[in-house]
Amino acid sequence: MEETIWDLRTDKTIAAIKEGKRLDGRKFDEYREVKIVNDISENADGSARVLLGKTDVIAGIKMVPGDPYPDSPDEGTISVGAELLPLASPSFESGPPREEATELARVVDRGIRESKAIDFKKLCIREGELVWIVFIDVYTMNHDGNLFDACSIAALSSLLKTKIPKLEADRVVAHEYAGKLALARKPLLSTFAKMANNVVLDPILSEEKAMEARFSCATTEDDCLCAFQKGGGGSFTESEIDNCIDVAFKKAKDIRKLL
Amino acid sequence: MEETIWDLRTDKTIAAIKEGKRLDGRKFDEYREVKIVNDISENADGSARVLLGKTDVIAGIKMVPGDPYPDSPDEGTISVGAELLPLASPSFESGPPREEATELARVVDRGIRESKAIDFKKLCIREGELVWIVFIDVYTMNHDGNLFDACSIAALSSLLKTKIPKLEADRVVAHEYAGKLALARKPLLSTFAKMANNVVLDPILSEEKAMEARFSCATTEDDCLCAFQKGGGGSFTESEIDNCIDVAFKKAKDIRKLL
Amino acid sequence: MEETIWDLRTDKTIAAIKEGKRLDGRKFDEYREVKIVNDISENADGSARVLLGKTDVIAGIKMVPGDPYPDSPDEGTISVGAELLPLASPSFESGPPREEATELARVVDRGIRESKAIDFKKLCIREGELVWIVFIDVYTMNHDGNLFDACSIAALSSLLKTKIPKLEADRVVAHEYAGKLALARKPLLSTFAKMANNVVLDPILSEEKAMEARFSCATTEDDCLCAFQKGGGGSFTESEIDNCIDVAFKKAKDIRKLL
Amino acid sequence: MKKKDKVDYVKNGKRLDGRKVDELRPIKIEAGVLQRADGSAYLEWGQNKVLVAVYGPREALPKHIQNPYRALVNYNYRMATFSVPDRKSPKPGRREIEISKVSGEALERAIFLERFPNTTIDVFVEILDSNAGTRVAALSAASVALADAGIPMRDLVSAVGVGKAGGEVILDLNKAEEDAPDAVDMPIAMLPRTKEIVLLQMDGLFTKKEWQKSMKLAEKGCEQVYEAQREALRKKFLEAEKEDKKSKKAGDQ
Amino acid sequence: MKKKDKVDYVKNGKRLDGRKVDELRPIKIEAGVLQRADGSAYLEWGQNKVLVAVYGPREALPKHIQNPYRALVNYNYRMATFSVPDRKSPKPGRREIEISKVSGEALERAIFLERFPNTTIDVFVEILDSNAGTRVAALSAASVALADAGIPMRDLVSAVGVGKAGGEVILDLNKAEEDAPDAVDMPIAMLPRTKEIVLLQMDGLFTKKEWQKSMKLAEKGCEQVYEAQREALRKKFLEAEKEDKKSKKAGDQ
Amino acid sequence: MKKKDKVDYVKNGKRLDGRKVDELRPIKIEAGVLQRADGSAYLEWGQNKVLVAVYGPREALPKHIQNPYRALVNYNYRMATFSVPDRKSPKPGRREIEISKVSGEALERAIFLERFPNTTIDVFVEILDSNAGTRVAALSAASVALADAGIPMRDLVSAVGVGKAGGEVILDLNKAEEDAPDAVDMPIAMLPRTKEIVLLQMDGLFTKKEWQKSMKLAEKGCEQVYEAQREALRKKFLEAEKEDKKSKKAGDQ
Repeated sequence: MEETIWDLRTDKTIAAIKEGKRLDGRKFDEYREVKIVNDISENADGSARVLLGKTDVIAGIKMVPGDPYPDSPDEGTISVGAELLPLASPSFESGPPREEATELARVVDRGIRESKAIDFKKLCIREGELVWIVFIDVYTMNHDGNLFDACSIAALSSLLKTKIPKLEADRVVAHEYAGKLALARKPLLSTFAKMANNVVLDPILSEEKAMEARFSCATTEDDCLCAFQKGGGGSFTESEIDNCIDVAFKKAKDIRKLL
Repeated sequence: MEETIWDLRTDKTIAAIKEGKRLDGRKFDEYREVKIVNDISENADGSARVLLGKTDVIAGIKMVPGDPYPDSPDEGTISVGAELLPLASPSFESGPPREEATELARVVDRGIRESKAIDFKKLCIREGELVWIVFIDVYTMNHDGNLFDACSIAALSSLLKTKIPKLEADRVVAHEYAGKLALARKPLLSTFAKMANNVVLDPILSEEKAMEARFSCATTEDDCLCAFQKGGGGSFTESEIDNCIDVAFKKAKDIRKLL
Repeated sequence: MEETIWDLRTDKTIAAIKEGKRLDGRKFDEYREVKIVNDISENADGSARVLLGKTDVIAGIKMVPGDPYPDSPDEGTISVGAELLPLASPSFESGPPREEATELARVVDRGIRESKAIDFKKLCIREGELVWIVFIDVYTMNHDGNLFDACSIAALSSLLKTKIPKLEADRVVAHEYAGKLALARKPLLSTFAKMANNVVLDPILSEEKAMEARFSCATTEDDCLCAFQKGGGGSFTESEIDNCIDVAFKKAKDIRKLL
Repeated sequence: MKKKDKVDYVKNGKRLDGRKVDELRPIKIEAGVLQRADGSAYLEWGQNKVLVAVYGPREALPKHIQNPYRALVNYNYRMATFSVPDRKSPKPGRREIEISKVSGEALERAIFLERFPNTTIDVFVEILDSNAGTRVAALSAASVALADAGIPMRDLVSAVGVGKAGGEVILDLNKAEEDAPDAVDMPIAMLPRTKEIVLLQMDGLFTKKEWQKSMKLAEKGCEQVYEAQREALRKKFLEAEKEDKKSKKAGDQ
Repeated sequence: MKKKDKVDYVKNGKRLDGRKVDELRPIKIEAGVLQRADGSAYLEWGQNKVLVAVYGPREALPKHIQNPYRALVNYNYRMATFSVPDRKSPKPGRREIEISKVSGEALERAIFLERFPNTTIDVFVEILDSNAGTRVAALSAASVALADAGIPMRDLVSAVGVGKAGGEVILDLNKAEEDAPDAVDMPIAMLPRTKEIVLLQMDGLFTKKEWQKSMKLAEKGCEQVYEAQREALRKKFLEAEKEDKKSKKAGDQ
Repeated sequence: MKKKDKVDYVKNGKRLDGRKVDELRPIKIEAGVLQRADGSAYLEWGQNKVLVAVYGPREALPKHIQNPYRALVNYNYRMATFSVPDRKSPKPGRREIEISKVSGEALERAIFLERFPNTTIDVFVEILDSNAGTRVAALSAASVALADAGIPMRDLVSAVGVGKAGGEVILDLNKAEEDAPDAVDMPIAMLPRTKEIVLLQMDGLFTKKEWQKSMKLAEKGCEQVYEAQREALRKKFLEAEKEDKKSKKAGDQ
């Protein structure tokens, strides 16, 4: 029965798009309202809850001292995990991360990593021995479409608030901090859905169900592109992508103001 | 068909309980016969097979040198595992531990750990470097009800016989021993089943199938309570629990004499 | 439907065997044509692709510095993995190794290990600290019967070409080598299938589907037996095994010439 | 954390955080916070933060797990990796599995399961921040989420932690108290109207006297939790009524 | 590997390995190399070596995953343990899972999926040797294997890597180039006839100008890949024809 | 354990533990030791201790694994964590998986599988203590448990280890002998009446002569195991008869 409901909604969504409209009244290049609540967890070194319309996600940071990779003994690293919690949707089951969660985690990871927002050399504690690993975990609480951008905002917002734990004998002292994590850039993801030969920003769930293809693009405040991800069984033309990039630069700027 | 058999037996069990009787003729606060055979495995550092009526379980101890936890550098630890072997029941399948096995292991663990029977500081070999980890593994061989108490007796009995391996260059020398494991207390679990507004000690399998709720209580010889666990979809009143505690103190004393 | 096809082919196979023939025209003690291509992967330290008729497998070697076992501080070791890739057969699914893959890996492992072809002491880098682990991974590309022998040839052929990586500060320098891996012997597996009271060497897939039992025997060039493995639900007589051993010695000699 | 040598966990009737022995940390519950779940609740209890979603009754799958006489309760307690002082592995641990089992069983008594044969009621709990007492916080939030989902219940389940620190029997231990060398931790859940005990666990060394004393505190604590739960549902109900009126005025969209 | 201080990735119009900025490494594709698969292909692209097998359309199992409107594409990209400089764990990693997902989606547009309801088309990829660009190599080989399996397609999918090293936008980066401190890596796949983009990923810092420049190179690269793919299929077709004639002469066996 | 420099594994016709070259360690088998299994056996063989339970023939599930022509044999060999000198991980290892496979296949020839289409016969083995030769001990116990379950069989399966230590071919190696530098270990299982070989594995360097010599010992060993197996079943049968008479006298309960 749920399937039938979505089929009907898909028809409505497509019909609206063809008339240049979206079911929730937004323009094609408009984000839903973004709400950010920081520091939602005291045990996290940084955390944020982000509402993108009704899409609701949480990100939390833990900085953990660990071994450096042998081929970069003077660099720390980041590790992004994503869980599609069953709280978020009747169709998510609990269990090991599925490929959707893997893709989500890796796209959020790349946006941050490739922008060089975090200087991995500054995460070195003692060369060849001890470095910081920045664990970024995002959880979905309510899924009404575009988890990518919601998680990207939550991850960046958490990182901007992240405090570096105090170390004693190479162990973290709970709830004591030695400073703040420095971010060189503020990368943000912007995600588009294509359907009926139109491309819309920030798809809601019904649009995701109707879409043929998805394109995400991470941008920085200094006009760099730092990550792309195309998904879905359809295709984009080069000029569609070109246009998405322009919208992404512009709209990410607006969201950056909220951070 | 097996289901039907159990339904009939449940009816019989309930009918008997209502008349103040149990199908196997025991009193409500009576244990089945307990048989303990120690040292059933030479490769174990301590071991025991326990028959509680027809319920048949085995426990074995391995003491393994390992790293201390960073926050307790001068303490060893225990680790309890439980496997519901498919030998024990046609309805157990082989495979990874299910939630029943997890609960069983954790309840046995808490009875021992919380009683402070084992002084973790005495398990320290070299502070911050090497400590003893006491692996306690229990296996079910035949399941005729009340695996909790049978495993608790088997674990305690094994620990009482456990020899500490001899170490050479921080490695265990096979079949040579440096002493015995000291136990400060003898914690034992007593498990009760509630059905038709009555509470019985040491339920057999047909009583477990009929019961609404289960209560387990670990006691020590110096009149301490050290662990509780309520299970099952039903409820207990405070006075029922109060009574269970009194029975548990008394009956555990009897079993302690067999160790 | 696939089942039906195999049933018919089994009938044909058995009928032929009863007349002293094989469907592909070979004699009972004849191998299919063996083709060996070495060095198929530059990133491997040794590699080979082996065609045994249409059966197609690949082996690759990686030498990795690692910790010695505590009870043999001056010895390196080998580790054999086998994957029944779904490329090889419509009935293989991708996923974790099943028992067939486990048996295949372990039989290939034993043929090499037990022949003492590799002197584990020569794999020692620094006693008690660092030794070479020789990872041998075999992959099936096309399955037309007798994966055991194909993988055995591929593993041996890869080992014969294996170069020992150069180490710098205990880490492998990519694509630089310090010498060749020495092999003291050339063990090879020979596998037989029994059906309708006859025993044939190197069964093709249709013979494997028809066979009652399987026997494999690893031999060395100095007339030693170094591993046996019987499989399948049927049985062998002692004299059948005796005869298999004689054939194995003779036929492995022929294949050894191709290496 | 090194255990302190000598600490007075209660001094002049006050605990380390200023509470009285029978005083709960502040509780705040909100019902109906998630859009896609059938029912949901958000709870803050001291530093503890919990989000709960409920789905169902819906068809139990795979079919062979269905019970033709009643609904199954599937309770899933999980902690976010960042919700504890040392990062938790994302894989569910044995502690989470055990808590899920006993918490699910605790809810069974409260729900009219027999009305929904062959179905499952799924309760998903996520702990976002923690400081002792998360399982009772979760269970208290879960029964609000069940009510929010409109699932018919005998009563709410109200849960609280009780125990001992520094020789004193106290209500609702925080982490510092739970780390006392002689700490006893006893999570308990009741149906407040009948005082039926549906969850009871205990760790640590307790005399029977101390246990009896702690039961008194537990009952008192559950009553306060019950009040907070009902308050959250009242609020939700009033809001729903308001919305309903609004939408009636506006006509259906 | 320590990153080098200053490297000229392009000098006098030549790259470190002698290629021009818009030059692909040598490509060799062979169709129909495996007996039991419904379709297969072997591809060498520089040092990269890829084997692909295709099964299907065959019934999708378990039944509940079936789509009554179209075939599913199940793409499985795996690297052999020995195919990379440091031994890869045999367990599929997160990178392999992500590549499998986006590559399978990239193929969907090319296949007439709606003709095969309730089925699955399984594509299994094994990387035997690698040196940057394996995902585009695999995807290019996979569409040849699909054609070899006789699966009706709108067009082949042609894929190529493009990006930046040492400030220069270049086609088909090798590993040394991908390790440049300012490296950008952009795998892209197209339906060559319509230029529809079916796969697009990117890592690294790119200006929009650089991106536009790289798109030109990508289009050029895909055309060359397309030619190699069609050549492989022509060869296979001619061989099949020859075999066919031979077997007709010999009569059916 | 450091390997010893020079050991005489056989001296004046006696082995290190006093046995002759063709002498088994003491064997004790008991049938019908577990209540809930359809059949069971407990075996002690030297230090080895094995418990086996058999269930079936029962419906094979899930249905798609059913064979309409015969019963399946599912053999599960596991070692308790404490049954070996170094603690074994509770997770089944590759050795246990391989032994389970070949042991299950060894039993197939003995059982009239074709009489029980679509069913499975499940054999669960737990090793409680070990000292070389556990797989043959388990297999010998398993066929007693199968007989105890009343499963119709051609013959029992009798199994024994044979091999070489210090240049001598010997029967039923213990751990010290298996650790000899030149050790050969050959587990073998037969149907004693027909001498059909149903399990045969071998590790180590053997000449063909040595193999032939070892086969003689193996046959002799299997005969003794066979006698112990039949003795266990006779005892069980007599006891069952006694019980039967008793219960007839007492009337049905």
